[in-house]
Amino acid sequence: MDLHVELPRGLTLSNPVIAASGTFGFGPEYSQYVDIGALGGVSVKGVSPEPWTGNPPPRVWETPMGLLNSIGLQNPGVEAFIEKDLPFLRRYPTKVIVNIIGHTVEEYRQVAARLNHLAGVHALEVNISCPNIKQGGMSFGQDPDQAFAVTRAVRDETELPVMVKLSPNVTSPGIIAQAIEAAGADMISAINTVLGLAIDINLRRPALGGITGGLSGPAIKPVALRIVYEVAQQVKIPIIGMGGIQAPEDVLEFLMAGASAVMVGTITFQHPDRMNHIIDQLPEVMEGHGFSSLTEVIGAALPAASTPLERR
Amino acid sequence: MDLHVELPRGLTLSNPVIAASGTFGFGPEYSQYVDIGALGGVSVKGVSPEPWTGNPPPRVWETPMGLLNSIGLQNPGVEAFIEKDLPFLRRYPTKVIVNIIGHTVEEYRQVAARLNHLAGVHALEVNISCPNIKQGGMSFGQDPDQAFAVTRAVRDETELPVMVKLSPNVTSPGIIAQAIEAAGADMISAINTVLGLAIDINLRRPALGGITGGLSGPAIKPVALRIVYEVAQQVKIPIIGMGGIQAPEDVLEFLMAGASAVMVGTITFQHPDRMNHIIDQLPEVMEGHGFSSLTEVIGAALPAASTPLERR
Amino acid sequence: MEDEQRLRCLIVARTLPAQGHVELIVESQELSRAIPGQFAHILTPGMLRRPISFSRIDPGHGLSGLLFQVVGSGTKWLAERSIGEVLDVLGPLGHGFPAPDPRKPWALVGGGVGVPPLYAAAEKWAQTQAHTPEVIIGARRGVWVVMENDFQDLGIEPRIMTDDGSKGEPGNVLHPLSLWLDTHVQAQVYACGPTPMLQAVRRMTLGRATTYLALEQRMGCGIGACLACVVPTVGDCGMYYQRVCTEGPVFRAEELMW
Amino acid sequence: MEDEQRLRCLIVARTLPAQGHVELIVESQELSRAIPGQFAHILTPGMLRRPISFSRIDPGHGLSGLLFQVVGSGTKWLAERSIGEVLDVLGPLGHGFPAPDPRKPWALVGGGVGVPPLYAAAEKWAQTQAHTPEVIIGARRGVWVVMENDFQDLGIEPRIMTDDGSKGEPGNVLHPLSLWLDTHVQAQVYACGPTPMLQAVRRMTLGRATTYLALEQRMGCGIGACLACVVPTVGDCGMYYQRVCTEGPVFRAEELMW
Ligand SMILES: Cc1cc2nc3c(=O)[nH]c(=O)nc-3n(C[C@H](O)[C@H](O)[C@H](O)COP(=O)(O)OP(=O)(O)OC[C@H]3O[C@@H](n4cnc5c(N)ncnc54)[C@H](O)[C@@H]3O)c2cc1C
Ligand SMILES: Cc1cc2nc3c(=O)[nH]c(=O)nc-3n(C[C@H](O)[C@H](O)[C@H](O)COP(=O)(O)OP(=O)(O)OC[C@H]3O[C@@H](n4cnc5c(N)ncnc54)[C@H](O)[C@@H]3O)c2cc1C
Ligand SMILES: Cc1cc2nc3c(=O)[nH]c(=O)nc-3n(C[C@H](O)[C@H](O)[C@H](O)COP(=O)(O)O)c2cc1C
Ligand SMILES: Cc1cc2nc3c(=O)[nH]c(=O)nc-3n(C[C@H](O)[C@H](O)[C@H](O)COP(=O)(O)O)c2cc1C
Ligand code: FES
Ligand code: FES
Repeated sequence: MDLHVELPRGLTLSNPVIAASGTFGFGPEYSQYVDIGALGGVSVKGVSPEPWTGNPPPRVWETPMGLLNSIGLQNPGVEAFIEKDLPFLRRYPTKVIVNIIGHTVEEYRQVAARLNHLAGVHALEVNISCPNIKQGGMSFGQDPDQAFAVTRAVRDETELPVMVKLSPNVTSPGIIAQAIEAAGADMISAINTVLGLAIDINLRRPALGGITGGLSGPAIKPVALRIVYEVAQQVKIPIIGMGGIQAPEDVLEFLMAGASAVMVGTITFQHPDRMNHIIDQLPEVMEGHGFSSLTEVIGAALPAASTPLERR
Repeated sequence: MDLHVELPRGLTLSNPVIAASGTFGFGPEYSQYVDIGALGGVSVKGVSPEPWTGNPPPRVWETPMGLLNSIGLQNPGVEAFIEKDLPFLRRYPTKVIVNIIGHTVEEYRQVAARLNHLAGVHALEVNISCPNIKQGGMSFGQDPDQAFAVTRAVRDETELPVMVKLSPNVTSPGIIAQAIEAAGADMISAINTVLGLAIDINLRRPALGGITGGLSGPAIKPVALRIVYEVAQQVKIPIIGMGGIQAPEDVLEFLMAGASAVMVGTITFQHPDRMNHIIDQLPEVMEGHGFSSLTEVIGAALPAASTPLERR
Repeated sequence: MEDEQRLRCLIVARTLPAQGHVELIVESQELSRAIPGQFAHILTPGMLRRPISFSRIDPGHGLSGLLFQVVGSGTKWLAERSIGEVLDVLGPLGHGFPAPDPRKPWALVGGGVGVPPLYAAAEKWAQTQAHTPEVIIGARRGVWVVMENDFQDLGIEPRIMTDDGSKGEPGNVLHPLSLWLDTHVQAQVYACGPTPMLQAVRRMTLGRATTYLALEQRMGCGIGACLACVVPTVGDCGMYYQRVCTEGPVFRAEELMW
Repeated sequence: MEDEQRLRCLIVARTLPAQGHVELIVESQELSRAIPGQFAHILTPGMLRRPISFSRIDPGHGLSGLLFQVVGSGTKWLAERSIGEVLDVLGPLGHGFPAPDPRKPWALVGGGVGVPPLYAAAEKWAQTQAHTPEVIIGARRGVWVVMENDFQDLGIEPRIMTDDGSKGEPGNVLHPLSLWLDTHVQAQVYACGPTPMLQAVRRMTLGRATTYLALEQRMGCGIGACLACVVPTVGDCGMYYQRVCTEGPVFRAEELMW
């Protein structure tokens, strides 16, 4: 079965399964365990113009079917990424999506500009869940005006396909998504982690060094599906869905809810090769449910009024 | 160990474990399985001035360590509750909290007025997650002004202790909580269910008859703890924490995060007697962690600046 | 806790009645007092318990049967249980079938895993009946037909209908039911199976027979508290949702607004 | 997949080395090539794998040991595994201890379940040393002391310190370490145990010995991708977080900013 996915600006994936940002490092780390060339794409860990230190440990905490993390976007900066990791990734026949971050609109603009026209970079994913230092820590993704500003700044600096990543921690994700679409994004990726906290009852303090953290993993799948399903009816640009995917059946859920492709994060920690298995099993599972192409699946659970064709 | 909890307006619980609203019916249903008299309290299923039909089935769907529900607040109305169920509950030495709902501010006012001065009703819990028919379905709990209006209307009608239940589906729960406090609520209960959705891939449609539903169970515990921990630092009134509690250790997490008591919901479906077991085991688990009273536990994980004393 | 109704039931036998189907026989005095059509709410590793009807009920020996098809995580886990293990069960729950009128003709119409509660009914009441009951069993595939031998042991030859025609006659249960109704007045029909089948049985029998349908619905608590398991029924003022776990699983066909 | 490094390891032995502790011996050529201080990242039913150091390494027979204390859900599950079952393991992961300089005095300081990787080091390198290494074992309770016999079998008599004084001498590992340092120059210290103990060992030995510490930190991936498992270290321009799973678990004491 043909699993190709055609996305805006000529971004073509060999299949709809992309490694999510932050759980797959910059590429080399998992290369012993994962067939990178067989992935639809790889979204690397968020990169900023300058290196970021990240949050104090502990940085992860297990929760029921979930994972809290407060990495704090530690990264070596865009120059180190270009020198050290990009040449490695270029060797693989997969699409490289660079997840970009900044503390100000200007920083997003800088890193987007630096990555434009670089061989081996196929798309940008704008992570707007970073704390906005100008607005006292609230993230860019929690306010439609700021989401618009960041998206527009990146759009102005690049011809690459741009996807912007939604925060689930808002009253109305659709309003943020519409601002992102209006600002010229080609796609939306959804969702980033859900704000959470755990208490270490032995230490009598919050478990994470960063106090609160982001919840990921199967626990959040219903939240992610709700947002994909709603946003798919509120914007026309394609959606890359994620949150808790463990199996090909989960991929079908996201596609039926309106996503055109998916990303897989936390489960990779448990089963490094799970993404490859999902890709291998997808055709059989689709056939088992009576589908013969991805386009039949995409949006199949949306109300009749919003068919996938209208949305593209 | 003394497990009594003193809450505002003379509401004293024999222990901090309350049956959550909607998972315990109106009292009689679980009476064969649960020692109702041993519970700190019982919050009954939401009641409205008139009977509500509720949503089309299916109304529940299992998710990883979670449960999606879209009951749609089906209930026989406040008169049926008073006639049929209240006399039953009055027989038990537990505190009866009536969870109240309405489609308009006026409906909340009506049901609050009807329940004032009724023997056997010890407190009201205002569920502001109901769809606000005047505002096109967005819930009262998602807007601080509306949360204020509902709380004030109920406050005006009753001398009973009033707690208002926070929705987690907002950008800033603290702002809603402050509006509730300013309107005169005695307590806050947190959290209600997290908006979610599942797809039935066999039927190729959303799994729930009501399309979206509320996510509960262990999956949401980190979200609930985050909101309790944040809100505990933003309001001075006591908080009743809930979301995913399965064991006495979970109760400690909520208390350390700043809750003064807790509610237990979804796990009751699996283990009807779990609430009783939690209450029985709580003293031993507290001692095992070096505590000799509940006041030592409450707020133990909060930053030093906001001790429980300051908060009460 | 006036009455501890959460039971620990020992598994004393385990059989494979059809491809992908398992029957467990459990020991419990309380469960063996069940009425056919009632169900057990069984703890599995998922968030929710799983409702399974009783396939046979033997109060004399304190035994009852749970026959299920493996369709997902919970039934997979149940299928892996062995003799000597213990199940955590709430039950018997709900309202089962009423005893049939002994003088009137009686048909039992089961689809797939809807057959077990009908066998339990036949086992309990067939010998009270003036005439041998008509049993019509439907299944999608021949290899999924269950309890044929059990009916035969009661002296009843069930009529088997399969979608793929690989066993019995090709087709569904409706055609033989319709023929039977044509030749029987004051008929009583008990049916259990997939919702579309029950809806068709309801339409076909309305006004022609006294019909009881044992329904399935996604459940939360299983004991009436959560209002998850509802079906639309005829109320005093229009549609009114009733609970499958409490007012059901067995409803009279006329009650339903389907 | 240039090299499949996700291993299925057969459990070939299981012992109970102390109250609430289990040691599993697993069969795997790859794991048995581990360097002491490296770890196995083991699949358990939770969301994350569990990191456990190698307690012994026998490349000749392709065996290695995993000795752990039962502290939570994952170690409880591991403790319930039996001979003949198979573990899903990533490893060996991280950087282990360097070989000690044979001419210089060597002390191994372990607290609680920090002892196993030090035993693995002693097993591998003790016979290369000019002098018998000094082994100091600390535990909170006497019944939690592990691997004393194993060291004795190597001809080393470990010094045992327990908080409750119920075994060996009362007190912690710092006092005997301090005495030993007083009488040994150019000392090499290898330590593993709870963070407060390692911090104290670091402070005590800074400038007086070449010290390697094997650290613990909450992990996600275990292979360097997620940046969860960091510790603050001395960087070119101030503090710099390094990964316990990749640059560690073994760090030189001077590297850490603790
Ligand atoms: C009153 C009643 C009696 C039943 N009797 C039998 C029986 O005798 N034999 C038998 O094989 N099956 C019976 N069923 C259906 C049986 O409950 C489901 O097949 C079973 O719950 C599936 O669980 P699972 O974990 O394997 O599937 P999953 O799909 O993994 O289950 C996920 C969730 O959906 C629920 N669910 C899935 N299918 C159904 C269904 N058809 N009806 C209700 N809930 C469902 C599960 O209980 C669980 O909560 C009965 C259902 C009801 C309501
Ligand atoms: C490099 C390394 C080597 C280790 N070697 C050993 C060993 O040889 N023997 C031994 O008994 N223990 C060892 N530990 C500690 C061991 O990993 C934990 O005791 C174990 O993960 C606890 O899992 P649990 O599910 O039983 O506990 P839970 O508390 O239920 O675990 C919850 C989560 O916290 C993590 N966690 C809990 N305690 C620790 C800890 N101390 N360090 C890191 N993560 C933790 C778990 O991995 C899991 O992700 C080592 C840790 C590291 C980092
Ligand atoms: C440890 C960790 C680090 C993450 N880092 C990033 C990041 O740098 N940028 C980003 O956009 N998302 C990041 N995410 C979010 C994931 O890309 C993804 O949105 C989320 O984990 C939900 O998917 P999952 O449930 O499959 O993990 C991170 C997630 C985890 C668990
Ligand atoms: C089936 C179901 C019905 C519920 N009905 C109500 C309700 O009527 N009123 C209300 O305030 N909360 C209701 N809730 C929310 C619970 O009271 C509680 O806030 C939530 O389930 C989180 O707690 P838990 O994880 O322990 O279940 C309901 C929850 C469930 C699962
Ligand atoms: S399952 Fe809860 S009321 Fe029926
Ligand atoms: S655990 Fe992921 S980088 Fe170390």
